[in-house]
This record gives sequence, C-alpha cells and structure tokens, in this order.
Amino acid sequence: MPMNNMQMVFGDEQGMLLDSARAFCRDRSTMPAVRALLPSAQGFDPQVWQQMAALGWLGVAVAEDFGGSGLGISSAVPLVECMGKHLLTTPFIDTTLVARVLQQAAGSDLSQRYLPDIVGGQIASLALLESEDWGDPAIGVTATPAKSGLQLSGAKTQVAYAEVAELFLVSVMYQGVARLLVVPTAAVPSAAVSRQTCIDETRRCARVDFSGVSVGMENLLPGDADSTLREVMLLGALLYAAEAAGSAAACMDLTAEYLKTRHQFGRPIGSYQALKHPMVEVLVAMENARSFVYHAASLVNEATPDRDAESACRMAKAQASEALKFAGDRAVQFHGGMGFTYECDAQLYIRRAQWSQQVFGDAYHHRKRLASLLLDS
Amino acid sequence: MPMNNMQMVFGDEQGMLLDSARAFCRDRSTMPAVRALLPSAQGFDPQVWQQMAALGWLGVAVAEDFGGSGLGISSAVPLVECMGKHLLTTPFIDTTLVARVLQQAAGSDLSQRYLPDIVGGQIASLALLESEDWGDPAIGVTATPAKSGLQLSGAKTQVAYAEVAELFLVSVMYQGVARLLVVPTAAVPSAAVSRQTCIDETRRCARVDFSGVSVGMENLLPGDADSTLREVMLLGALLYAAEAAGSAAACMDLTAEYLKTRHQFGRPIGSYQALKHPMVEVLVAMENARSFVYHAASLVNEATPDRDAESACRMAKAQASEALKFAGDRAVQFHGGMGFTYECDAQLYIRRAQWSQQVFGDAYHHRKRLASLLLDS
Amino acid sequence: MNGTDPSPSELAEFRAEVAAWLEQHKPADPGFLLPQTFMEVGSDQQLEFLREWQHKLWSAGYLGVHWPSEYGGRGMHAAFQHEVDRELRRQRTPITFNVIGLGWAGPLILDIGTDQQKALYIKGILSAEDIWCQGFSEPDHGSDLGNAQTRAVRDGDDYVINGSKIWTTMGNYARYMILLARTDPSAERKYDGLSFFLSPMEARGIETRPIQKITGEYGFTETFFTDARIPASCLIGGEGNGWRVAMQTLQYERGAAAGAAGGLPQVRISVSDLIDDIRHLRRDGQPLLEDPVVRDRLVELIMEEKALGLADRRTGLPGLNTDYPLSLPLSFKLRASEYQRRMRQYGLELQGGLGSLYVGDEQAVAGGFWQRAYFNNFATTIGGGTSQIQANIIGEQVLGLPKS
Amino acid sequence: MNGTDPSPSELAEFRAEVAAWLEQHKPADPGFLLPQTFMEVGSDQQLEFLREWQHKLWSAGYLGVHWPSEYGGRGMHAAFQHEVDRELRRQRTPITFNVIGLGWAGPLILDIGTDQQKALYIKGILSAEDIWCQGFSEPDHGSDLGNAQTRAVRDGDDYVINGSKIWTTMGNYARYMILLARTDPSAERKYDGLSFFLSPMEARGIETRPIQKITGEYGFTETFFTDARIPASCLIGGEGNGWRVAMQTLQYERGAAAGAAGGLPQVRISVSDLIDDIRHLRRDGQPLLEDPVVRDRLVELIMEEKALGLADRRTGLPGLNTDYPLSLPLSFKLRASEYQRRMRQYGLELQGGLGSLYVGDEQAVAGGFWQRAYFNNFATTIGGGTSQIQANIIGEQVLGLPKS
Repeated sequence: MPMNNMQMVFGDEQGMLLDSARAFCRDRSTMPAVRALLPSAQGFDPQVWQQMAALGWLGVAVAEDFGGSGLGISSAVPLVECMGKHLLTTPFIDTTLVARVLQQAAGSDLSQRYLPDIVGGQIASLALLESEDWGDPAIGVTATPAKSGLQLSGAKTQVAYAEVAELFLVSVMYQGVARLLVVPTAAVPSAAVSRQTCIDETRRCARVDFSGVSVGMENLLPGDADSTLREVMLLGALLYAAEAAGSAAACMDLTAEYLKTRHQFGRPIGSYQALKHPMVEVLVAMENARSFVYHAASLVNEATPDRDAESACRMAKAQASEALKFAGDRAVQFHGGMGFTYECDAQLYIRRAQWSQQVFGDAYHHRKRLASLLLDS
Repeated sequence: MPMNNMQMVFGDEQGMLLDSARAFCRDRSTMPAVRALLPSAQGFDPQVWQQMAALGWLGVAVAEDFGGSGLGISSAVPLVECMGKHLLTTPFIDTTLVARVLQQAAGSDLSQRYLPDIVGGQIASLALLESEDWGDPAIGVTATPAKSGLQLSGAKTQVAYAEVAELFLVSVMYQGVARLLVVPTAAVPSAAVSRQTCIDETRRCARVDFSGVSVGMENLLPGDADSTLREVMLLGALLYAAEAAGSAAACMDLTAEYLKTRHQFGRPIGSYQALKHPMVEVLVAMENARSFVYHAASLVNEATPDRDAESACRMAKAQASEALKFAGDRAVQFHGGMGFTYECDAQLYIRRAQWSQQVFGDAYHHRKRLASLLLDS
Repeated sequence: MNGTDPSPSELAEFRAEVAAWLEQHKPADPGFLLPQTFMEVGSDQQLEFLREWQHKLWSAGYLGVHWPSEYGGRGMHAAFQHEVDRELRRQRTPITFNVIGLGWAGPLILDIGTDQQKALYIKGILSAEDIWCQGFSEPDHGSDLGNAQTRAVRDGDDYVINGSKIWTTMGNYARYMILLARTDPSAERKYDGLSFFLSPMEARGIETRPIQKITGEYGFTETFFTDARIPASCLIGGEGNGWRVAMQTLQYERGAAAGAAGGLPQVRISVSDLIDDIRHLRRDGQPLLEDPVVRDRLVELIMEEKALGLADRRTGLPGLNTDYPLSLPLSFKLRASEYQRRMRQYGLELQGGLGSLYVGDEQAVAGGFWQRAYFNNFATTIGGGTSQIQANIIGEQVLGLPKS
Repeated sequence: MNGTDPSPSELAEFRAEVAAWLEQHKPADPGFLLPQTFMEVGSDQQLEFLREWQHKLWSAGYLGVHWPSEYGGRGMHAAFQHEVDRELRRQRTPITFNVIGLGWAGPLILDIGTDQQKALYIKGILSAEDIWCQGFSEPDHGSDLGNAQTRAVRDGDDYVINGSKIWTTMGNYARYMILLARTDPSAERKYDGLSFFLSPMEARGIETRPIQKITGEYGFTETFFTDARIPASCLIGGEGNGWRVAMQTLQYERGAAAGAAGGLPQVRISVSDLIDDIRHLRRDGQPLLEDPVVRDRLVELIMEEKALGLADRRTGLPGLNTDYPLSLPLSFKLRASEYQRRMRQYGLELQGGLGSLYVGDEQAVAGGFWQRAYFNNFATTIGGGTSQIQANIIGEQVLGLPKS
C-alpha cells in the first residue's frame, strides 16, 4: 500500500515565498479589513488582488513563456496556507487552478490567449459542480455544435467569484465525451449569473446558467477531459486543504489566546483540562493536516499526479476539513457566551469550516477514494 | 421509522427478582470468589449453579407445564444484568436461550423430554457459530438421514460450557433447509470437544466437532429454523447486552472508587477533568445501554419479536458492547500503573469487554441491521 | 391549583378536545422561518406572530390550565396541562414563546409572591401581554452565577441598580425581568449577598443593546443599569435570599408538573427531520441514504436520540433508578445539548455542496434550517452552565468524584 | 566518538554490508511469540534468545558502532549506527533488548562517568552480558518522579538504601539498575534532594517481586530495598544532582544521534500488519475488507499512522516548524501511543468471533498477537507520563495555556 512514500521537501524558494506571504497577509488582511469586506459585494479588495498579481503570485503555476515564474503549483501551497491563516480570501485558488489547467492541458494558442492576462490579474473561475454531489460522475452541461461554434445548455453551481471573473473553465459533455471549455464571461449574459449566499461570508460564489451561450470551437481544450478533471479535483482539494490548515491554526491561536486571558471561578479557563486537552487535539489535527499538505506539495509538480500524489492530496483534504471543522466548533464553544456572538471572530472560522469541508469533496469523499487506493492493491 | 415506541415497564415481579438477584450475587460472587474460579477447569461453582436452579431462575422462560415459572424471558434480564455486575458467570444465558427455544419452537414431546431437566439445573448450550463471522448467513453443519436417524457432519465453535453441557441445540442444514436439532452430549465423543482459550477468563467455551455424531429424527425441531434462529440471535444479543451493561456499571464503580482515593501531585486524581469527564461519558454510555436493555425487555415477551422489539434488542447490544468496551479501556488507563497488572480488577472488565462485544454480533453487526430497519421504511 | 388525580378517561377526553381544537386553530406556515426556541426570536415579525399564537392558545383555555382561575388559569390538575403540552409537541405547533414568564417567573410568583404580585403579573404572563426576560448572567461571570456583581442598594422605597446583564433573551421586547443582584457585597458567603427582583424594564436608567448572534440574527440583548430605580416591592423572597430563590426558579424548568404554566417552550429537532430533509440528496451519483457509512452514522444518531427519550421514561420507573438516582435528571442537559450539536453538525456535512450555502439562499436545504440550527445550538451547550461545567456536576454529584 | 560526517556513498556501502549480513544471520522464527518491546520479556526462553541475538549483532560490529573502541564500540560516526538501525527495522529483526543499558545508562556513563565506570560497565551493556534496569517510578508516586521517596543515606564508603521501586523492567534478570534516590529529604526544592546511582542488583537487601501484567505474562518487577548497601562509587553526577542527571538520561532515548548505542528497541506495529492479518476474515458472508464501514475506519487509521511518519520527516525541515517549534517533538509520544491503542483495539473488534479468543488458542488470529498487543500498549499510554499528563505538557508548553 502506498504508505511508504514519506517525501517531504520545503525548498528555499517556498520558504521565501512563505516569508513574503506572511508579511503581506499580516499587513493587508488585518481582522478589521476582513470584517470590512464581509458585507461588500465583491468580497475582496481589488487593490490587494492587483498587488498579488504584481508580486507574481498568479503566475507560480505558469511557465515563463506565458509570463509566469514556472515555480509550479506546489509553490502556491505556502501562499494559500498563509492566506488561510489571515483569512485573506480572493479568487486566488480558482484562478491558479484554471491557470494550471490551461498551462498543462490547453494547446499553445489557448494558453497564449489567456495565460498572460491571468498572470497579470485577470480573474478566472472553475465551473464544475452541478448539484450538491461533488462525487457525481455525470456532467449535465452540454456543448452542441452550432453555426457559430458551440452552443451550451445547462447550469453550474458554486462558481467562485463568478460575478467578477473574466473567464470560466467549464466541464461539458461534447459528443458524448467529457471536455473542458474556456468561456469568456463576455459571452455570458449577466442575468445568467445569480449570486448565492455563502455560509463563509468571506467568499462569493454564484450559479451560472450557460444555456444559450455560444463560444468558438477553438475554446475547447484538446482531448478527453477525464484525466484533467481528476487532476484539477486533486489540486483543488490540495489548495483548499492548505487554506483550511492555515485557518485551523489561526482559529486555534485565537482560542488559545482567549483561554489564557479569560477567568472563571478565579482561574484562567485555559488551566482546565476540559478545555486544554481538546485544544491539544485541535493542535494535533492541524499539524497532521499541515504534514499531509506539505507532503502532497512535495509530490504534485509533475504533469499528472501519480498514485502517491493522489493519495497525499486526498489525505490532505480529508484531514484539513476535519481539523478546521473541529477547531471551529471548539472555538465557539470555548469562547462561551462571547463565542455565540457575530462580533467574536470564532464565527469566521466555524463558517469557513462548513465551506471548506465541502469544496472539492468532503473528508469522507476522499477517504472513500483512499480506501480503493490503499486497500485494493 | 420505529423510533416512537418508547415502551418501558418494570413490574413488581422483575423488581423482586432483581432484589433477590442482588443479594444472591453479592453473597456468592465476591471478588475473591470470582478470582478463585479464573484458573478452574469449569469456570463456575456447581453449588452456585444448583442454588440458581433452586431459586427457579432456570425456569423463568419456561411454562409452568414444564416446571418453570412462566415469567418470560424479560424476567431473565434483571437477573443477567445483576450477574454481569458481580461477574457471576455460569451457563445461565445459554441454558436460558435453549429453554426459550424448546419452549416456543419444539413440539411438546421434545419440550417434555428436556425442559423439566433444564429447569432442574441441566446445562444446555447453543451451537450456532462456525467461523469468526456472526453474520454469516450460511450453515455448514449438515444432518443427513441415516439408518439410525440423522448423521451429522461439520463443527461449531465457541460453544459455551460445552465440556459440562448435557445438551446442545445445533443449527444444521437438513435437506437444504436450516433446522435446529437437539444433540444430547452423550452422543458426542469427548474427543470431539476441544477447549478454547477465552480472552474473558471467567468464561469457558469449546469447539465441538459433530462429524459422525448420530441422533434420532425426533430430535429435529419442527419446521424451518429461520425465524427461530433470528429470534434466538436477538434474545441472545439482549441477554448479553444486559450482562455487559451490568459489567460496565461495575467497571465504572471500580474506577470511580480508585479516582476518589488515589492522589497524584497532591490532589485526588478524580478531581482532574481529564479523568472526571471521560468517567461521565462512561456513565452516559452505560445508562443508555440500560435504557435500551429495559426497553427491549419490555417488548420481547411475545412469541416472535416484532420490528420494534428487534430494533430494541439490536440497539441494546450495540450500545452495551460499546459502553463496556469504553469502560474497560478507561478503567485500565485510569488505574495507571496498577491498571496494567493482572492483580488489578480492571483487567477482568477489559477482557470481558472483548468477549461481550463479539458474542451474538458486535455493535456494527447490529447497527448495519438497524440501518435497514430504520432507514429503508 | 390541582385537585385529585384525574382518571385516564378524563385525560383522554380532554386530549381529544385539545387535539381537535389544534387541528382547527394552529397557525399556518407564515412563510418565514420561525424560532425553534424563545432565544431565537429575532424580528418584530416573529414576535408578533408568536404573541398572537400564545394569546389564542391561552384564550382557548390551554395554557396555565392548572394555574389558579383568579389569575387567568383554570384551576385544574397539572396532568391536563401535560396533555396539552404533549399534543402541542405532536402537532408541531409554534412555540409558546414567553418562556421566562411561563416557566420561571410565573410559578415563582405563584409559589412565594404576595397576592398583589400575583394579581399584577400572572395574567399578563399567560396572555403574552407582558413578555418577561431573565437577568442572571453577567459579562464577566458567564458560568459563575453566584459571583453576580450587579449592585442593588436600598434607598428609601426603592432599590438603585447599577451594573449590567448579558444574554437577556428578548430584552428589547420584555416588560419585566427577573433580576439577580447583589444587595450585600460584604456577606461572608458570596451567595448570601444576593437578592431576587421582579424588575420593570421601562425604568429610567435601564438600557438594552441587541446582541448579534453567530447566525447573523438577533435574539439577545445586553442590559445596562445606570442608577436605575425600581420600587422595593419588586423584591421577592426577601433580601439576601436571592441565590435560594434563583435555585428554586430553575426547578420549574421541568414542566407543568413542577409548577410551570406549560406550553411548548421549544420545537424539538429530531434526526428524523434531518433524514427527511436530506433524503433526496445524492453522493457519488447514488442516493445519499444508500451509502453504508452515512447509514451507520445515522443509526448512531438515531440511537442516541432514542436513548434520550427512553431515559425520560425510565426516570418515571423508580425500580430502574436505584443505582445512580441523580444520573438521568442531572445529565439530561448535557446529553441532549451535545447530541443535538453533533447531529446538527452532521446535518451540514451530509448536505454536500449545499452545506456551503446559508439562510437566504433559495437553493439551501430547508432554507438553511440546519445551518442556523447548528449555530443556534451553541446557546444550549454554553448557556445555563457549559457542557464542561455540566460534566463536572455529574462527575461530582452522581459518581462522587472530588471537586475540580 | 564520531569524526567527520561520512559521505552518502560510504553510508550506502556500509548499509549494504549490514543488509547482507542480516539476511544471512538474523535469527529464524523461534516458534514462540517474541516481545515487541523490552518491557515484554516475560520468560527465560525469550530472554536467552534475545541475549544471544544481541551478542551476535554486537560481535559482528553492528551495535555501538559509534561508541569508543576501547570500551567495545568501533569509534565510528553515529550515522553508521543509524544505518544499522534502519536496516534492523526494515528486516524486522528481533529487538536489541538491553534497552536501559544501550539507550540510557550507557550513553550517560560515556558522557559523565569516570574512566573506571566506563571500563566497568560499557562493554557488558553492548555484549548483553550485563542487563540493566531502571529504578525511577515508585508505587505511590507513579507519574511524579520528582517526588521519589526511596532514601539513600551515606554511611562511610557506602550508601544505605531503603524504599521500593516499581515497574522495574527485567528486574529479575538485571545485574545493574540506574537508581534515583533521595539523599537529602530536607532540601528546599524537592528536586535538589535526589541523587543518581549505578546500583548493583545483587547487593544484600535488594529483592525483586515479579509483577504479572494484564496480559497474564510477566515483564516487570517491584524492587524492594531494605538497608541495602551499595558502594559510594556507584554515585554518578554528584550528590544532589539526581534530577538533572535523570533528565539528561531521558534525552538519549532519541536514538544513536543523541548518544544511545542504537539497535532496535522495539518492533513497530503497523496498521498494514493488521490489514494483512485480517485480510482473510469475513463479515456477513463477504470479505471483511470489502465492507465500506470497515474500509473507512481503516483509512482513518492509515492516515493517522502516515501522519506520524510525516511529522518525523517534518521535524527535520526547519522552515516547516517555525510556528509551534515544540509541537511535533513534544506531542510524539501522545500521538503515537494513543494511535496504537486505538488501532490495536480496533484490531480486536475486526476479528469478529475470533476476537473472543486469546494467546494460547490455536485458532486465535496471529496467535493472539493483537489481543496481547492491545493490552501491552497501555504500558505506553500510562508509563513515562500518562497520556493525560502528556496533554498537559503540550497544552502548556506548545500552546502556552496556564498550568492545570
């Protein structure tokens, strides 16, 4: 069984990226800044987004030919973890995933057409999900040949930042085969985009009805999308796992700080084992998530994740989902009455936990697939 | 779903039985007496067994026509719970189950032949299991017509107290149909009985190879055994659940007592929440088991357990198995170094827990069947 | 207030009458999410709806059935109210929301209040004209009631109150508060320095500030007392007896039989509701309810809920409660509230991608009911003594373990 | 004791040599269950087998490779021993059982002992001629080492020892004990009253009583000191420095790089071993490993074990340990021992009816290996600071929470 691969590397470049991300997130994503964005339409600060582009972060998974740094998707992991820790929430993950797909699976025409703009700050989003079922093998959106190219039918749900994206990467059925299609948002009428209410108020997503939208044939990525979809599902799981691990750490820090200062019955409440020991469980769950995340990051830079890399990505997501869910739940409980208020930051984490656990498949989704990988050999 | 049946009765007769069982068990099954029996061949005190017969306990599930009290199997529940609490371990459960089957499913000839002797103290045992798989739908032991009646082939495992039983009730395949057969031990050569090593040293069981054994046709219980087997599996689960609930309570008491007296770092260790709160979890698990047990006991007196009764028996066994397993594990841990010794009584419970969880199906065995009962309606 | 025990047939007849009345008069779905507990009343719309419903129920003679008729009740045996309460639960009516009045203040006033107090307060509690709130918890002493610091100083015919209370349910709607305040800060035992008041909320110097809950909704206030003057006649139980009175008040929570007016203080949320709500969802292209791991977890939850119900029944059978007599009653809150937390949390997990949505999203499962229910449930694992404190109490009082 | 860092190729070459030697010389299955840890040596048969194996390994030059050659080592770099240790683990050899000598007493003597002490003790430790045991815990102060009450009183050239120790591993076989005893009961700080001795076990007045473990086997003794006289030269580290010396001793546990002689102190039990052992079992007439609920639980366990291994790797990458630098090392024991407890316990559950049998039954799965392994594992969740104490340490030292 693939338990023996214990590869774990953390290069100087990743270290430097992490250092710069730390400084950037601490500076740009203070808690007041996070709070101020909650009721906003867009959910993030466009200036911050442009600064991220300027730092080259949107090009980590993009080759130098197309304006990127070619560091590879594993370099996005420390960035995302750090963003998770500071609740700096932007279209970064989805945009990075689209860039990775275009980089690896598109022809050079498509890459040349879209990648340099993405590196420069254009927002791109994945449109994959059609129902509540992240494990649904079927694709309902269809692309049919029409006079002007392809005519689409069907809708996608939970398309991240759909209202401000300039590009969708859409999974479609075309002539009975799963394919990926680039749909510029210009081709989508704004009425087709209906905002959804995210439980994690730092995020934005929408339902997008592609019915009636036409795009050119040249926007179809070459070949059967099955392996690319598998890959993007794994990398999406990894990046959201990294973010969740960061958020779990921040949630733990917030709670630990409260437990040091709050007194009840004449003692700081953190001195009670009933609170201290579950905090240790949160710590261990979070650290395990980090270990899986960096293990996976050490294995995913190749074109197609192999069995070990798949296993690592799935473990990362399964563990990080559970770690943040547990951390968020305990954060609210251990803040006592304060934890029950919207004003207390614990709510930000418990809400994020509900989002994070689902996106790109929940813990059980991944464990079920791990069972096949690990037990059926 | 059958969640609404909350029947719970505890009649005066059950109350009186419980009172007399309490006094009896406290008196006859002191911890030194339990300890003294551990290395013995038989595992129980024949005098105590005869006293139980004299008290009429072996006849609770037997009609007055055959010498019993006709109180019904539900009256065995408080007796067994009390025995569990005092680790008074005898062939009571198996003998009672055999009596119940003979009472309900045998013709009056067979009943007349065997029941009065059982009420008087004859030991009877069930021979049902053939492998590790309590859920195996297949029966491997066969009965073939021969000159002198029936000729058997195949073996059973974990036959309780097989070395001292005078009667086996054996599940067999006869002409392609599952049947139950009474096999007097006189018909079984003693070399066919090989003692097994029970993890719970208060018990005895053996593998019995019935190959070559002959019994008369008249020892075959009438009709297809499927519904009787289902019933005896449910009642067995209930009685062992009652025993486990009793043992879990005793295990909890033992541990709580230690936590009150043992000091570390200048405080009684029971004052630490890291020990106190898991003890509360043990309490709740044990109480829930008791609730299920007495709920089930309120529903099983009819001839064939209905859907609600089946659900109640399964819940009782699932819960009691887990409660005792948890109580035993924590008992050893919380006794610290002492808990690691054979001398400490915690070992009696952790060992019993491993036995109890398996016998008549473990918690998951029953939950799986509950899922069909509760979710597929 | 009661009379002799009614016969089973009397009760059955009464129950049938109530059932028929409810079938006809219980309110239709208002088209907005109703609160499951009185702590969730977050809008004027909800409040007016619930006020009207309670008034209607009382007018029909089905609330405080066993309370004295001179104060708005019917003077019947408590068993009749119990029948009403069971039928309200069975028919899943909206809650009778004036819970602090019906279940805390009312029975207390009937037990130890003066005739004047009874005449002044009881009927308004039943009719829902007067909403009551509770002033026990304070910002810095959440779980430590005995340490309440809000001061009440006798000044002529008044007491002058200074301090603040928190988690005042419906503080912004309430006309009266049951208030625990410190009249003697120098008392040797801190418990002896407390007194209990039936305080008006409109007194000058009392201000409320709504608290936004984790759900984003309102439902509690913080209440500030700044030289607030209330008449000395508001004192109940005598000066210095506040702790004892407060403890007595908590006993009424156990329902009509314990003296409360009855009604339906909260909608019970069951795992069967969850199963109904997620039955149509799919996982890996198959029905969610066919997934063996999901099924196993649901069975565990069903068992936990069933055990809660059975424990309730067992409490009434003395023969089955001899070993640990306090075990079931003392552990009820912990078992129920923690079960609900786990069950509701799992309710979100089961929703797959839809679990990422929230109240207000038209695609959210059951309008986001489970999301809100999970968050709101922390009120029960935190309020009224956190689960951690409950576990201490059980460990110490049931198992006899030494104090932490 | 070491020299310059060896090159990767030197190490690889050495590793290949070790591997080849082991392939040829590692002992065959003796036909009885061998101990997984040195705490499980319960019979003369097991002891003699293991003594012979350690002697053979040392004679071949593969134990204490980095210890000074004048005392039985080879004076090479510790990295070479590390290669041996990895190969021993890979080839699943029996343990090198003289663990207290190899991993505690030996490195301590080499660090702070006199030349005379080195000459006297080191070689016997490596060759397994002299078995060592440890005398830290006492019957009434299990987890509270600093409170040790066994007295050592200086009397001329001797110390006179009175008191008792418990959990003395191989106490009935050992020639020497590392002994923590109180030389100054009046010291202001209780830690300052302790001293550390290399005590002979054959001294008059020292008696051992075997402790029967929960498994039914032996493996520990209780050790009684009644006016036992040991030479003052047995003192190590100076009178009153016992606590500091004991703490130093615990550091060597981290393996050859930390100064220990190396070897294989315990056989690691993996969930893959469990999966192999239960692969042939059935549940409900189907292969156990096809049951979805079983599969899900096994995946959880595999993940937990994998996380332990990854955390080990991470410890070596400074960039990934900046946030909570002590987190991984301080939590290792808790994570590993509690994981093993859960995994082994599940190992019994998975066996179905066969889980009811025990060591000695010919039908028991793997000879009852998992039954024994589950019970024996409590030595690790209790010994060396219980899991509850470990959690305190982590909460306080990693998260900065206040002391309990």
